[in-house]
Amino acid sequence: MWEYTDKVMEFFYNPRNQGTITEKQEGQAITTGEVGSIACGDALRLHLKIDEATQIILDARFQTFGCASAIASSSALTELLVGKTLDEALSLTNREIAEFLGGLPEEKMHCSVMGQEALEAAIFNYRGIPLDHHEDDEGALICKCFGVTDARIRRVII
Amino acid sequence: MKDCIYLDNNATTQVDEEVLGAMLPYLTLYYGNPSSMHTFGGQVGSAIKTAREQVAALLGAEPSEIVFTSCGTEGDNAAIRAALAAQPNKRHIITTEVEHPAILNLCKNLERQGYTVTYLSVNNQGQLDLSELEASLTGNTAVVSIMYANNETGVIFPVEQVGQMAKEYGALFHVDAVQAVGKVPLNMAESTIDMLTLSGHKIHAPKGIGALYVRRNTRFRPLLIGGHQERGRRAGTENVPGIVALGKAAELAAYHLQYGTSERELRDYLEQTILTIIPDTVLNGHPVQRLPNTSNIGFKFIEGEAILLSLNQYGICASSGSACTSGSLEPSHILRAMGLPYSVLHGSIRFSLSRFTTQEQIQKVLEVLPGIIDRLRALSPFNSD
Amino acid sequence: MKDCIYLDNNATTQVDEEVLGAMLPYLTLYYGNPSSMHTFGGQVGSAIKTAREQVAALLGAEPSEIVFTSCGTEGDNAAIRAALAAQPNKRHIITTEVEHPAILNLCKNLERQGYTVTYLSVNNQGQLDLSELEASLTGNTAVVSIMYANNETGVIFPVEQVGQMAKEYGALFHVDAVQAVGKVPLNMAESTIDMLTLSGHKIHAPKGIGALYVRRNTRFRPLLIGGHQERGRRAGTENVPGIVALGKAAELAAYHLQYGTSERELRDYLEQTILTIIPDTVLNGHPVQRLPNTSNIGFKFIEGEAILLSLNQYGICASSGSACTSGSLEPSHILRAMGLPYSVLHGSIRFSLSRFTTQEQIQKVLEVLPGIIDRLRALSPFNSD
Ligand SMILES: Cc1ncc(COP(=O)(O)O)c(C=O)c1O
Ligand SMILES: Cc1ncc(COP(=O)(O)O)c(C=O)c1O
Ligand code: FES
Ligand code: FES
Repeated sequence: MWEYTDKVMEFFYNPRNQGTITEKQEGQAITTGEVGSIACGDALRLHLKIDEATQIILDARFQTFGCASAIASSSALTELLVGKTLDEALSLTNREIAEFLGGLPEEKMHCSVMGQEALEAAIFNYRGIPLDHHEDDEGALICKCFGVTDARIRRVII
Repeated sequence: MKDCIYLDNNATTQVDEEVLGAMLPYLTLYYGNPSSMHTFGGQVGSAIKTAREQVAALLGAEPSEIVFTSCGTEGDNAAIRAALAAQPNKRHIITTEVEHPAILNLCKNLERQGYTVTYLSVNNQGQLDLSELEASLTGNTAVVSIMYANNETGVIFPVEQVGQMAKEYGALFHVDAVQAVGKVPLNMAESTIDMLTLSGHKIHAPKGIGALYVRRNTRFRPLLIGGHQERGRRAGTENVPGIVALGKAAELAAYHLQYGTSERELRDYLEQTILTIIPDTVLNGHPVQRLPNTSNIGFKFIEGEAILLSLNQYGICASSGSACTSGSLEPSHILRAMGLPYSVLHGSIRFSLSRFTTQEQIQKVLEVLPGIIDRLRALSPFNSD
Repeated sequence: MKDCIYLDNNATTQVDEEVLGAMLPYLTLYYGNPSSMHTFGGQVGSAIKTAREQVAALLGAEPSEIVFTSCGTEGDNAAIRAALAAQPNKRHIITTEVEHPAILNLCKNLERQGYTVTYLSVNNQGQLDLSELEASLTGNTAVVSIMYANNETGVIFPVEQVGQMAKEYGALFHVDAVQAVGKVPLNMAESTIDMLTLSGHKIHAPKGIGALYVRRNTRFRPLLIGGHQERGRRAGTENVPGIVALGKAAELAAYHLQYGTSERELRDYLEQTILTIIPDTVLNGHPVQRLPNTSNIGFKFIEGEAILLSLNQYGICASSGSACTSGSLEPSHILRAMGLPYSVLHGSIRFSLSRFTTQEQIQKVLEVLPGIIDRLRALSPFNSD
């Protein structure tokens, strides 16, 4: 059995900021980042509303297909993002997402990686930077559904 | 946990109160070692004898054909190893892709030791293709090992047909009946099965006890070597309370098999209602060739663990995949072998009932499940289209 | 059987009431499968964790070094097989002539599979000759397996000296401590032992549970292959009630080891009195290097079974030889290995006490025993001189 913290459970049962963003005002931009697929068993679509002048994230919404910790991590991510500039957001690590939730079981750390990658994707989309697909990853697959390797996780966590 | 709604009986079952009553004296007063010479040991010996008869009766076997083990895994391991040890010149094993890890992982291990293993495939309803079996059998086949019924889908294999074919090629025939025993009638006296595994904790006996049926005159080599317990077929001081419990559990299982329980009706009601009122749901496994207590249902576009955890909030216990693989992150090897689409693979839940399951419990599940599925689908990026 | 005088605690022990109390909830309310994801399974998982810590504490080991098994025999078999599988190029085993059948019969079996086995001899007090060990060790020795204390005589081997020598030759070192655990203090943290076997039913836990200590970083291969239980070192659904019971039994054993019991005094009183008041009696085994609960006494000119049966008449349970060989008619292989004269070999009785043995019980034995011996000797043709 996974040992989830109360906060993970709370964010799973009552997730904040689920859904999409469709409406924006002048001077604002909406961008979306996606990772995963139904084949992997995990997928996250992250929507951000950005104030173009200040580069501050005004709103963040998520849609997640995945396990309880994936859902909780996505929701936690959106909570962490609002009010940050894009640069601040980019320095956010998956470890901070996990810490915000009071920790994740080791086997579930990769669920928070997904949030970080979706964020990267959303911001890169907004900035028009092509995405690095981490195709150079080596090492044993530890989460076949998501295709994250050992090496990659270590890189992200540390 | 009295008021927990336990629909995970293929993982393990509650100990029947009568079973507990039968075993308790052997945890207290009658603690003698059955191998001891004094009266104290002797009393215990006769309790084991009775239990052996009870287990034999459930299987339609002779008491001397029953070997007590510590679990289903031990039975499976012992059977395969015995079959190989008894026929050192044969180096080929046939099994299926959907076996329990107790067989699959053992076979993978044996491959590394130079054995060749054929893993028979299943179709999208979880059924074997007997012509594939026919094509795989050779004079070099030491043992054919298939499960009677699948732990995740409940799909039942055509055991006697498989046994018939195995015999034609002189192969030993082992059946992992851990999920079938107590749920379908068995009669070893008229079977092609040489060895059959069962596990106590799946039939309302406690964990830590099981049995292996070994047909009379089958050449056998013990997995555990030591003292002469179990007529030399399984060394180690006998788990007397466990054995007595398994005997009683077998007796009760035989009774309920004959006089019936409401398991099947409740299962059908649960299954039909879910498939009817919740959209994008599918039944996994053959609808008819199946255990009466098991229902494996795919909920498209959402993920199994999230469903389980939500059910758990209401005190409902079910599972995705088998208990021993649910710790891993991979989708069930069984559903994958059936070639199910990804949308189903990740969102499948097994409900497994027992004779203790009630109408009220099923009703409660049906009340909360649609809301859970709705909520998770609303969170899912794949549902908006 | 409450008023039976049970002096056969090396065969098996009664379940401590506290142990029963600890395990009962896991036979009733908490029946979940620890591998299951729902809360119901999780609760059970934490009970196993506690038990693992309790067993580790008794041994001075780390919890991660404890693997739960079904009995001592399984532990012994698993240890030897793991040692061989981990070092496929080494084909030599060293053990002793006085091991339990769980080691001896396994070794005989392995000889048939091409392994070479050295069986170290013992002197007439049941002790090893370390120079014989030294002479037997080679770089080809995969494992040295000796018992900590002998089940029939209680004689204790110089385990750490043996381990030191085994290490020098790069051999793995296994110790069958089934009889020693709970009777002598152990500290794996400062030991040369790589693997150590214990069995629950010898320390007031029920039958059907045991443990194998496996030192961290020891290369290990599971005997039972299947699911990922016990971190991949022993597949099969965990015997949760048994594990919880073993944990509690270990905790109690540690307590009694520290704060003492009257076992040793009672044993000494029984032994001294018998040797003093009954003529032609001898103590078998070294008088000092010995477990505190065991006394093996030879009554010359009469036969063991007749003594046992007479004792049984008074509700006194003792044994001749170990439980699992006493079904056979041969005199104990252990006493034979000690080279005892025939007059002693056939008339030796093992009295083995526990912390539940009372002064009154010992008194009762001492009251009836002289009469029994007299009567049998009067019947014996060897006594007329
Ligand atoms: C020294 C020794 N080793 C191993 C065993 C076997 O233990 P079990 O009966 O639990 O398999 C015993 C007791 O029977 C024993 O005394
Ligand atoms: C089909 C099947 N075989 C074998 C086993 C293994 O049984 P046990 O857990 O008692 O070792 C199980 C259950 O876990 C099973 O479902
Ligand atoms: S995202 Fe949680 S298991 Fe893969
Ligand atoms: S005379 Fe009875 S055992 Fe030999």
